[in-house]
Amino acid sequence: MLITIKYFGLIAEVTNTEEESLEFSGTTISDLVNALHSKYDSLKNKDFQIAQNQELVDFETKLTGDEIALLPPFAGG
Amino acid sequence: MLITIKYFGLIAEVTNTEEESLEFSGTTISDLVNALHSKYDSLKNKDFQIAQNQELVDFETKLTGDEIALLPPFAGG
Amino acid sequence: MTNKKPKNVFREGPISSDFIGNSIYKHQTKTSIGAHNIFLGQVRADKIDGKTVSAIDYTAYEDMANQKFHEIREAAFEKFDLTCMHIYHSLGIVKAGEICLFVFVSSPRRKVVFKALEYIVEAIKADVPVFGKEIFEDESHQWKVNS
Amino acid sequence: MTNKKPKNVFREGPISSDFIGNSIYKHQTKTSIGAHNIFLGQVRADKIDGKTVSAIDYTAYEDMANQKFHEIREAAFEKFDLTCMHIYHSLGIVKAGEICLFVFVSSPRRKVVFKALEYIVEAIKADVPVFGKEIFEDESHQWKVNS
Repeated sequence: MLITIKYFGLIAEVTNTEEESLEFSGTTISDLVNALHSKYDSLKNKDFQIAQNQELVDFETKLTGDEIALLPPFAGG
Repeated sequence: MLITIKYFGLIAEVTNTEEESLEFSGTTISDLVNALHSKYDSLKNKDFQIAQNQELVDFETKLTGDEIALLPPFAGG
Repeated sequence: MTNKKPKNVFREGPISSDFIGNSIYKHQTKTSIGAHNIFLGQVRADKIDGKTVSAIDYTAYEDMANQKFHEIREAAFEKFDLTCMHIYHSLGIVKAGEICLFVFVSSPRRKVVFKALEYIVEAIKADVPVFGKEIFEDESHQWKVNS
Repeated sequence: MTNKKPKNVFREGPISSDFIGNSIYKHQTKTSIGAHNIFLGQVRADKIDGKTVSAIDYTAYEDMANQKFHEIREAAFEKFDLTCMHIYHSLGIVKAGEICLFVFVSSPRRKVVFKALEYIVEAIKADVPVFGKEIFEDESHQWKVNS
């Protein structure tokens, strides 16, 4: 499936883009993270959470094809 | 001794004055309160604290001749 | 930033929103501050036995009150890592909807401002000899008691 | 006074003291309110490894952030007896000394505003996807992490 991924803050610096679409055949968030670790080597040292359809999800969650976002530590306020 | 007494809020309404000086021969706050209860009958039903020299004192405290104040419940803010 | 002599906390009449905005503005040069917390007491148009409060007329045992405000201030600086603290209280007539108490604390970090502000406001309510005459629309009155 | 659709909490650039003063002013018609509590987040000129922060450049996952602000708002109205609540957060550049977060809660009585404000601010810090690039005077930067 075609997945849209958004990157924010420090993570967007690592990926050098704020958004991209990927054709992807995995089934879980974990599969996607592994693929992104391969694509962006220095992502491995970075702390981030994943949101799918604007809700934080854990790595076992099934990919639905909704919007995915990689979120570095929050710093509001 | 000559004692200056200040009255505030509801208490000043009862005494109909905000300040007076009394010649007084008692030795404790309690003695003074009794004298004031005699002078102002409706003071008996009122809730108040006593400050001597701007500090709250209990009824056993010795009168020093410093400024006395009768303070109804606080309502700051 | 503590000082030894009690300041006069009282202001005649209500505390305006402009005064509060300006007080916030003045803190923008203090770049060690990360968090401000402000409490405002506003006069409520309470309905009591069918009558509505239109204003509170505040009086105080001013010397003792300023001394108590000073002690609260010193205790708060002692307990909490505060950069600044300001307290203003109205005297005289403050109408329903107007502000009668303005407490402003600032610190490098947020956790301390919440604790400090609540401590200060509760101490003011409990320890400071201020008296409030609630004036109804028909000009009768009753004396306010803090709960 | 809850509403179902998320509002846009974000404002471009710093939140001015005039805006805050005006927001306070607007509440003076609400005469059931007895207590306001306001939290302001201000950008600190932190010194890190000898360099001083001159500004923070805020970005956010805006749709998710506004949804989270909305959930926080709904939860706070559920938990606490609040008359009103307002939240504003900056996006873009906010210089040291300027205000980046303004949270304003009001209630008939004071005890609830302290609890509500701390709850809301802590939830914002923990749950809302906002990111801050701390820009140093030499134009290098690092990414802020909430503590």
